[in-house]
Amino acid sequence: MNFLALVPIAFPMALAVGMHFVEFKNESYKRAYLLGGVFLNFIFAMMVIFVANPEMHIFKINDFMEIYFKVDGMSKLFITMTSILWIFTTAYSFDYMHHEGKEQKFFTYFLVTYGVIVGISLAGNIFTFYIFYEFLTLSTFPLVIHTGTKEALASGKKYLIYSFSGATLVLLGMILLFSVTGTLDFVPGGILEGVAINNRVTAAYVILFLGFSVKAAMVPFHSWLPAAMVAPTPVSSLLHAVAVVKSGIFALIRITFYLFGAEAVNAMHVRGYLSILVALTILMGSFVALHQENLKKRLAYSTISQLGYIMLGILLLNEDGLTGALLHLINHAVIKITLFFCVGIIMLRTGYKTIGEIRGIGKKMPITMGCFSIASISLIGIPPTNGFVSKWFLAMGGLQENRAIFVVILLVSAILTAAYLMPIVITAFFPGEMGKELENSEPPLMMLIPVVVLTGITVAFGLFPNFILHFIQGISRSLIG
Amino acid sequence: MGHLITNYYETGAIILFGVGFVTLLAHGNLIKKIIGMNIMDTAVFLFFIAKGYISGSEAPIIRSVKSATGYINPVPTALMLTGIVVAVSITAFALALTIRVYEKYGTVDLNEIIKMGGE
Amino acid sequence: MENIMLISTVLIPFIGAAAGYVIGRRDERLRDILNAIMTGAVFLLVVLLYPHIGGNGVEMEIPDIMGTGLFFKLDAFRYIFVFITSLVWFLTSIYSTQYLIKYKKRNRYYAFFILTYASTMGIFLSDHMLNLFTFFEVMSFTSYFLIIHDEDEYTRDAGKTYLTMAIAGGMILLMGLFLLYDYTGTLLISELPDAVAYMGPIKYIIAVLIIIGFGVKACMMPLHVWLPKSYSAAPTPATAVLSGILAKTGIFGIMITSIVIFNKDFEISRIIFALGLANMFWGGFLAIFQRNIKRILAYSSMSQLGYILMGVGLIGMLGDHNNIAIHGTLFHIVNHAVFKVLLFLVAGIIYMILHELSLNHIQGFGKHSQKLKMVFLVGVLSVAGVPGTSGFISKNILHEALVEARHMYQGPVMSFAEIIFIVSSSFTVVYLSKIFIAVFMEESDKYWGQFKNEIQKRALFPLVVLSAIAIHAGIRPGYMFSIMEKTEGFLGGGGHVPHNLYTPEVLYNTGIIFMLGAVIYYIVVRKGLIVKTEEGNIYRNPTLNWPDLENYFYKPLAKSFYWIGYNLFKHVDHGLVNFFTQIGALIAKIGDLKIDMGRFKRKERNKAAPDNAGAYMEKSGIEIKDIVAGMGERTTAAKVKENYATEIESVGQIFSRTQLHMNSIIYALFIFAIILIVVLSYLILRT
Amino acid sequence: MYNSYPLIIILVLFISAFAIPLFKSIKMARIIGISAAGISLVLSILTLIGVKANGAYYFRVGHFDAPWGIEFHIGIIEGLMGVLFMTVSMAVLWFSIYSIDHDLSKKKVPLFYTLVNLLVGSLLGIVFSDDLFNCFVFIEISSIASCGIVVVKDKKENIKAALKYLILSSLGSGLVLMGIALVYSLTGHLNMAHIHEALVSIYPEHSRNMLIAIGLFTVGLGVKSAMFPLHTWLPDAHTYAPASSSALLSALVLKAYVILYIKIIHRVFGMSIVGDLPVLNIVLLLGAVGMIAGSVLAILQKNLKRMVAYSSVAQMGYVFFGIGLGTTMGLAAAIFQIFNHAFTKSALFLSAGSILEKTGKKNISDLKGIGKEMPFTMAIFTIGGMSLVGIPLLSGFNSKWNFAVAVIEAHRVELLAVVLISSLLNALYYFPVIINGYFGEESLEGKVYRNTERPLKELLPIIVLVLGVIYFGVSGGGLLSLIEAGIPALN
Repeated sequence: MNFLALVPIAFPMALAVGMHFVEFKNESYKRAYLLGGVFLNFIFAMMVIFVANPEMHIFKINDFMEIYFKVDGMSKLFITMTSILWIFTTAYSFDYMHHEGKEQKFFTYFLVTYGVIVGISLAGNIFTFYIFYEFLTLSTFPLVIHTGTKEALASGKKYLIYSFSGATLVLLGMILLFSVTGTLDFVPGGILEGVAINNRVTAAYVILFLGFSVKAAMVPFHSWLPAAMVAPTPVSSLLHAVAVVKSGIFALIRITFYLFGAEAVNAMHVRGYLSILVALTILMGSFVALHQENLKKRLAYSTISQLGYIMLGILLLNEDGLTGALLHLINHAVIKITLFFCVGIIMLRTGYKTIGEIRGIGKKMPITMGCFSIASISLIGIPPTNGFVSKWFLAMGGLQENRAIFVVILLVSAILTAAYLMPIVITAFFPGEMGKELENSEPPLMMLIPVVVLTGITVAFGLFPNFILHFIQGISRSLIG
Repeated sequence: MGHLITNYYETGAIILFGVGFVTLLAHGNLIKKIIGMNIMDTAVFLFFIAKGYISGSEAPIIRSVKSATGYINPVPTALMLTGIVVAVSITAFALALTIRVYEKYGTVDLNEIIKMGGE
Repeated sequence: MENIMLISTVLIPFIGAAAGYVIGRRDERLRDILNAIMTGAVFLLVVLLYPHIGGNGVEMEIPDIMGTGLFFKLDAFRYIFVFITSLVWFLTSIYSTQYLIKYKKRNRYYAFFILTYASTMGIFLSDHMLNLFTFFEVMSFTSYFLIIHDEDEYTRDAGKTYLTMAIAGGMILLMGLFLLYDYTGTLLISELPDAVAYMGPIKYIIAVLIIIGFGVKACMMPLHVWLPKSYSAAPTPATAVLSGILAKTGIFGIMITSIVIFNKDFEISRIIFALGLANMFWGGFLAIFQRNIKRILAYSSMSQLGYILMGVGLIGMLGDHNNIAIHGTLFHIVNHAVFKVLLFLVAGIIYMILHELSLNHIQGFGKHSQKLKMVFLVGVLSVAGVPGTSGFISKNILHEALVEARHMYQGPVMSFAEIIFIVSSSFTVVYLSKIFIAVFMEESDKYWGQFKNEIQKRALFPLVVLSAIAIHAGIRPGYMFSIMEKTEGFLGGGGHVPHNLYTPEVLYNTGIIFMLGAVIYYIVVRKGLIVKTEEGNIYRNPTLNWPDLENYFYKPLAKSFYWIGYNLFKHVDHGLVNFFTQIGALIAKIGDLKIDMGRFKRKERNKAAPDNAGAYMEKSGIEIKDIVAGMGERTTAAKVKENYATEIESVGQIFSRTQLHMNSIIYALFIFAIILIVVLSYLILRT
Repeated sequence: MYNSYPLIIILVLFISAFAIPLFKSIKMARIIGISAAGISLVLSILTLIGVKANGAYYFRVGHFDAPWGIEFHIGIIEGLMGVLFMTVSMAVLWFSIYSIDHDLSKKKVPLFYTLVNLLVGSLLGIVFSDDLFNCFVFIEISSIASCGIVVVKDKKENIKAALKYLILSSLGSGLVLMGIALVYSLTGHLNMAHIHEALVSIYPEHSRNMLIAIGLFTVGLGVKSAMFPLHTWLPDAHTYAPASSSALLSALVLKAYVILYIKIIHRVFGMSIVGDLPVLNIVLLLGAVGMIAGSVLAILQKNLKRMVAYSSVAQMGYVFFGIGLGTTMGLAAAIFQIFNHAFTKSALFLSAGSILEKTGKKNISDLKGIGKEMPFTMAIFTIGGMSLVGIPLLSGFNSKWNFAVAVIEAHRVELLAVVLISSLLNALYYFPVIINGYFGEESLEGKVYRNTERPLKELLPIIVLVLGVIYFGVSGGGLLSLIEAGIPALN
């Protein structure tokens, strides 16, 4: 069953090829094809998780280059998260993209990206990871420039430049690491056993960290993310709140805990410098988000800030910190995708893009804006939503490291989060005298259901986090001490 | 300095090479450039053959049986024959191209050609 | 059974809020009835739970909720809060049905009104700080919807202030909880006192953070800025619960923190005591100047909360003799809820009829409506502390506690505190007289009792109930004391409590307060604030122009924080991009740099120009007519020469020309030669 | 059995070359040219198999033994080069069947095939021969032939480019000859193995002479294989030549001289001498500078083929970089890069040439939306470009990886930056073409899907090359270990 891992990777790509060449007679056939395909792949992915051999050596080019898949806790977590969100996004995209146009192209690359993401989550060594990481850039690029305007192309260019610069750094780091260890497999606790922590190892870590942090939108490598918001909303939501940036985060977790190991990283004395960057990321994202008029841009900067939380959790190198980071990885994905979906609905139904324009929209779209409000509250970190749970663990992690300053940063950022999200809710629901009469109301059911279900998840994870929490704590316990 | 005079073949070859190279560099006229090239080639031939020359020996044409030491080294000479052939063919090719250049551009002066826009 | 009853007190409102919303979309009447029945049922449940509160009370735990589980506990201490909450909510729900008839979006209002109820109950029942915090935050958000209900500029502004402070306070509280958990490893209120006992000085930081967090809700100075705005912005039933109950959540939190968790730490108590005094004085002082009736009541609330805070402080300061402070504080908590709700509801009735709250407009309104006058009078007297009302009891117990503290800690500070207490109490008399005299005593041509019929029984019923409680508790405080005695175990009280307050000494004190109040009323209000005009008396409010904390401190602070942050991080945001753009711009600039090529070539040109004038003419773009025009003065060649002498080329052009040249055979050969020479000389020189 | 195949290959190619003009018809020219190449391909594969099994060997050409007569030295590297050269030239010849008519007048087509066979034969001669002077002769033949395949297209740019190429390359061969003369004067030998023995014994007295000789070889062969600042002839020649010629020129011609250079460094002088001299530093420096500068110059280009040509400069920089490291791994990486570049660049030139041929547009800015018109050609170009950018699973990535490993093994970690910056720069000029080609939406308007696309059959040769690119990407380890096995035989 060695090749089972390839099924959920290859199947979406095969679907994409089908999507590219087949002309569907009927809109509903296409929907059935896509939704069925994505769902089927979700089942395949689950099969790989639960049935397949946990280690799958596909083929080996040389010592360094080996295609190797592995199923472990992290991959289970990531693959489940992305697969479920993918289903929602697919459902959401139908109506949205119908309006946006060029559906065929969109769904083709959308499916390819799905396969690539599954590959990323299953990769068993950093080389395999790197391959899919590069493919991720390439497969999402057409989605970023989907509208084909000058602005979109410029953003796409920015995206490519940043991504490839990052990937180049990653390659450099990989080479350096390989020159020390001779292996690049992901092993819990790291592969540095018996290797002295010298400058080269440190350099390898820093370079790998910086390289992957480009996708994770760390300051100063973040500016592709707001620019990429010109993409259609499903793309922004799934790719730039979930898949792409999260794969960067996922990579950071992989390198920190599976290549170098917490102990080694701790011994390197570079965490301080990296956490300065991360702290800057958190604060910068929040402050600049305050200044954005465009809703999607605001959310983009918010993403930057929230990703900073996760990176902080990783850098804390303790159990609670990592638990918080992993929880936030999932929670932020759910929350942010909800927010983006809501904004997308607004853009679709009214064409409004800025805060000034959406005055009073809550009256016409109470469900959408209600979900937006709940997701906002969750992002701020107000209980009983999932955002609070992850923040709790992050803060605990920060305090365990005796870094109360991080906790203060978290809370200041939370206040700022409130400052940039609540005005949206307030203007939407309480327009005051200047409310306009809007004609459009709630979107089609196909778009609304994902939003509502995701909001439900937001609250459910906040109220009953234990199921997922125990799983995550299991992972972090196995990685740290 | 003494070496320069004792090894006057080599010195001559180097001087010739220099002359050829300067001709090649300094003149815009294609024909002159080709002449420069030829001079350089000649310098190399001179150098090579001089390396095979043993002072006081004869050309390796066997008229009477002598010990091999009586003759100069025949290999360089033979090689240079080949070299000359090659050089000539290159020159011929270059000249042919020059003619085509003249047909297309109406001049063989490279400076003029540059002024025409080069491309 | 008790457990189910306990959880029901929270769950029923939560479900009821949703059910009410759904039903309310169809039938508003049905929803109103449902709300009344539901709040009534909860009240009934609370009453039925009374027998179980003895000893440790009722405890229950639901695991897994929010990761830690849900811990509820109902003991005598909590019962006081829970009881008053369920009572007030029941009454205001009934009241709301009439008050809100003319309002829009009633459905939303009720949903959030009941949600706030549920979360408030949750706060008072929680036995785990995390649960408490959760309900606290939920309450902050749901009550926001109540404040902003009118959606006009004023309420939006008030709502903004409220929300900002609530979130910021919540985050500070959270920070405190983080630290607390980090140092103790538990957040169960019942386990915390033991865990905290061995903590170092860090506990003061934690306590300050937590108390700030709760202090926002308890409108502790200087965090009170949201209070006057929000109270006057919200619809009256909402204001009533905000003032009567929601402020108590803050008090509850502070009490739990300072008394239970930190075990009556002296330093913390002292701070709370001082802040209580400040609140008491400043709230009363500002209340005197207001002319909006809701605003007066709002500042009055601030002042009364000051009494309570002072009491909380005294509980910690009195050590073994603190029973007196416990009784006073808890009694005042109940009292304040009763009479302040009563007063607000009356104010609401006035607003309901006139849509006006300013004393200048409603002067004399109540002269002829006797029922209203009566209930309002009960409220006023109770707040002022006239013997025979509940306010008299609670205030004087507090005063006794203060006296006790003065005995315990001799010194000018405590004497000063007592003076402030007395002055503040007289302020209470002043501002209440101001309202009562203005609304119910003054003559007015506009009002002759024409609105009598607009006041319905539904609205009046709660008022009557509340005033009955106020008087009953004043005359027979015994059953109140009996509940409070049960809290002594939880709060760790001790010492004697004087149950009979109708002593000459106390009455003498009360007399002084009223005398002082009358004097101040006469001097300040009558002489200072009232301007007599032809149309009657007009009240002035000089405080409108006074610098206030919000506009002169918090807002500039927040703005500068934002401004600095944004301007700092703006550069971080674009740093990398700007860096490269600047480089690009620099290169472009160099490319555009104009260089006078003529200068380098002049010599050559001078020779060439006359011959090739035509060719150059073409290049330098000189029109023939220019030349013709210039003919008379100079020769063509000379002009061309001059023109050509300043031939200007940009670096970019030079660069592209160079590139073209580099591509030519000549340059290729030169490069070849240079490389040859460099390589050979390098090789030879290096060895 | 296989011993004589290298000679037979060269003879077959030469004889076929001169046989072609005897027949006037284009068809015959094609049949002869391609069948000769086919035979050579088979023979070279057989040679490689033999060498792999039995190790390197010397083959005596004519009747005299080594010091006097000419010998071929065939090791694994030479065998591999033989296969590489024949495969690429086979693919190019195959492609030329469909495309060369477009560029050339009918008369010139047979001439083209003559020149190609002559060129490939002489290049293989350079690779195989163990005799320096013999190499020189082959160099001159290849110079003329390669100028010939540029100028075979009768445009004035071609003539100028060819002239430039001719002058510079004959200068280069002049220097090589001078170097040979110096070496000969020192040792009295022309056979590489013998020269080496003699040089080792006289090295201490004559180190300066050797320095000059090696400097002359470096510059002379540097010109011919477009070492960075000496590349000036390359862009013109590669840009204006017909697509097939460009592919051959960049894929093979440059490589043969590099192989000769490697042989001179390793076989003639030997690392024991070269290691003492600072010459490899120069090669390393120029290689590194070339990697960056070539890419930067490529970014500045507007013409597609010219851009690809400048990219060759950068890619040759890698090769010199590998040689300059002076380690076995560096050399192996350089040779691997020769393979990578030969396949990739020929695919790129052929696809770029197809685009130029079918649309007549040579500027990148005009090529927006070409991905719709010519999806398959563009796909091939994309794969080629991505290989050079260093996307994993394509040969370019492996090549870069090898360089990185070599750099680390040589303890010059700082040079990693050069490798990576260069690959990043590659991305900067290949991606815009690809992006504009596929996603330049506004210019996709009015384009008809596949309206100018070549039939798939005509693209087959390029697809073969691209498959090579992918093959070396996916299983590059085998080739690399083969190369590593062959390197000891060079010394």
